[in-house]
Amino acid sequence: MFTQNPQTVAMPEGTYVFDLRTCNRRLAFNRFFWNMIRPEARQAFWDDEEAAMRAAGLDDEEMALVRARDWLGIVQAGVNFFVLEKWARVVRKTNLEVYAIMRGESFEEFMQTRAVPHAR
Amino acid sequence: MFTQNPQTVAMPEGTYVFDLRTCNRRLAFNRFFWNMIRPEARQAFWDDEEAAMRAAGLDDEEMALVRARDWLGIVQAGVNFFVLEKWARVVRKTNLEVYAIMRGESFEEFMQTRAVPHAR
Amino acid sequence: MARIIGGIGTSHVPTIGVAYDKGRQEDPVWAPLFEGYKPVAKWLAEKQPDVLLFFYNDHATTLFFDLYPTFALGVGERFPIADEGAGLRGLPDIRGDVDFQAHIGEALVNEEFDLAFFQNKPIDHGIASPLPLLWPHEPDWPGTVVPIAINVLQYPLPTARRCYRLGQAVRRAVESYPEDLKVVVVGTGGLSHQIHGERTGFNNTEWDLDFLETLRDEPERLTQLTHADYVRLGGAESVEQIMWLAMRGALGASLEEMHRNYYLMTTTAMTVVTYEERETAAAAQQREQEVA
Amino acid sequence: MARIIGGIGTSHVPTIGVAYDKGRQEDPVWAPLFEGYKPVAKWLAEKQPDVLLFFYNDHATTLFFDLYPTFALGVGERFPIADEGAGLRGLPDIRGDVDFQAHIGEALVNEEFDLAFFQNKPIDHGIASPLPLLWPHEPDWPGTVVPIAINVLQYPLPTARRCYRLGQAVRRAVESYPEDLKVVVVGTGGLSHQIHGERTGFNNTEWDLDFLETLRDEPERLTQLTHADYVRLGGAESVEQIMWLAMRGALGASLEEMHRNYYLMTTTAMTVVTYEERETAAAAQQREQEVA
Ligand SMILES: [Fe+3]
Ligand SMILES: [Fe+3]
Repeated sequence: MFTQNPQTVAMPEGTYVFDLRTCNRRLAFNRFFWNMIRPEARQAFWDDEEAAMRAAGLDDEEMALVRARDWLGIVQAGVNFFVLEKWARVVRKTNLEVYAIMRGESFEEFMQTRAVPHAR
Repeated sequence: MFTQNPQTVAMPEGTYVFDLRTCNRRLAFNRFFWNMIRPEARQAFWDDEEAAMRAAGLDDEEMALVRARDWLGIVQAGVNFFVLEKWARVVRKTNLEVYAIMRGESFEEFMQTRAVPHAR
Repeated sequence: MARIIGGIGTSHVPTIGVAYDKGRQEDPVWAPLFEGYKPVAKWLAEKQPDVLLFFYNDHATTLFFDLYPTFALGVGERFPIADEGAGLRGLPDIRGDVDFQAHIGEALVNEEFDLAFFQNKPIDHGIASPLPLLWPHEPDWPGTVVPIAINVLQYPLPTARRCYRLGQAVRRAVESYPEDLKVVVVGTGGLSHQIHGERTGFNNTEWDLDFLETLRDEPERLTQLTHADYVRLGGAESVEQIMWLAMRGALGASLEEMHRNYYLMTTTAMTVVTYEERETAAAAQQREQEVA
Repeated sequence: MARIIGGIGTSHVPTIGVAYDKGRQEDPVWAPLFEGYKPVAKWLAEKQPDVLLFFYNDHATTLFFDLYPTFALGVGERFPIADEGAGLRGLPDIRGDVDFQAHIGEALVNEEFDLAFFQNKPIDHGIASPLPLLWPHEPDWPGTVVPIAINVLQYPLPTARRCYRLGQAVRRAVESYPEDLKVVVVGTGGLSHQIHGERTGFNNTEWDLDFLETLRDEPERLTQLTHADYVRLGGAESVEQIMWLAMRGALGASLEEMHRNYYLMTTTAMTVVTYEERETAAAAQQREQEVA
């Protein structure tokens, strides 16, 4: 990569810039999660996860990340969180649960770091 | 309509401004023609014109314009020519033939007005 | 002539919508949030705006990255509320005024804002999360919405300065509409939060409060920050505060903050603020005194 | 540093593509068109640009009105050539350089151009009609394309001035790219034609030639015309000449017109022009003399 958007210089660690290059490289992977806004796509995933991934054209690495429910790995690979959270609904994870996983904490550990730990 | 885009003031006669309001009013009608870029939509139209129109949600006026092959009327109703020309391919009309019709001329009359009348 | 009668900044956390739909308004963990919106709803009920003009973002729901606009203005008489993966909510479609939307769009494009336009498409929690806390919806919403979606997801984002300028141009666009419409401008999103990567859970209340002061009194200073500055100060997803800057750009120089509620419950500093222009606030006070 | 080594203005009439595919290059009615492109193809073969940066329009093929951008920059390593209702053509996918495209996009957004971005989508006759007349394609295209689609279909269109400024900003964006790429900017569309309504068939050769002179020598004057002016002077669809203005904005003040072909056959004044910056043309001539 030859250039850098000056607006994104010095992003903090643990933050992943979703830019045009990332998007181009991972368009199918992002689309797979985005599709979950349609009931048919949710049903297809529930019916046959592997077939749904193949139909979406995921590569081997992407399929492995989905199988492993590797939320952080998926983000690091270049998926925008806002399509990922649609899939979280499909696999019955709340956002708070996904946040804990991305931080490498148990759900209870994570909630103890919050201002209102018993909030749900 | 309360306002007027100053860029479009004093458009010449026989010209139809396709703007946001027109588009909103005729979105389904425009989409019907736009769909003809897909082979399946072309086939569906060839198979059953009436069913294709109903599936696209056209209203009675729009269906009548299609049945009548009323090219000028379709434009006047608020269809952008660039989706209309996709349908021209489907009903095997060349653009030059459609131009003649919109001018209210026979094809030969129209071609006589051109710089190279025998061009095709 | 249409005119802007005030502004609102509000978070748009999707779980606000979930809690609303489940009727958790009195639940002790949620009450501090819902109570904080009551004065805003009351203010709107009194002011009776015809239009809420939203600077919001779509969260890759209606807009997918295969065609992603920097700014997108919605045109439609009705916008369904989107299914974001968990099914539909029981709210009526958002209402729109096509002629007013089209006028704003034409004015902005002629002022060299390169908008995309969407027609009749679903709107996600960027508007739908706070909307029922602002306006009643039975039997229907009391007014129409102009939705202006801003890209805060895929870099390059519009700069903070560009968003502020968009707001300034929106003010001119509103004021060039001949019908007497009362418009409240709304910026949604924020405040501090980060919800992806190892830095998830980042908050910064000090910065949030500093942002609110600066936004009210010296907004130009906030236009000098880069996106990385916003991310560093408030967390990656707090960059959506540039939508508050767009709202601020549509308001006058001197603002009265009529109401503020700030509630950091779990990961997002859920905030709502209402503004009136100081001249207007003073004039209103004077009118009240005269009546009394 | 990347740099712009010249510019091309060209019509993009879809029947050019049809005639090309049917091998009608020698057909007497088409030969005046195809002959006119030979010097352009030769010029490109000599100059060997790495990139053709197109200001073009999509004709409601890839972009439909449910989400319609003012400016849309394409990102992709490959763009298929679109099926516009008559099936596919036998041409290879257009090639792209994602990093260069992304750089141009970032630079433009940071300069307050509110682009939409599309990814890997088909490109229609706005580029595909003239492209095979400019570049060979066997076994593959010799370089990459940056496609910048401009709305010339749904009003409000970007103003002529905005398009010119887009071109100026594109020049700065190109010149801020560190890799040594040679870029030719291309504006497509026009010249005079109207192909809808009772006014279909309108042409105005006098205006076309006047436009070409003014574009070369005093382009700022053309930025003062409204869309209605373009429509009145050249026919409704000639408004796409604002894309030539974007190309012109990316070039220097003083231009040499290296080649021009103008052929009004039926309804569109099919035109192709190549430009070099005068300094460059002079420098090239001098170099040639030194070699001789
Ligand atoms: Fe958000
Ligand atoms: Fe065209």
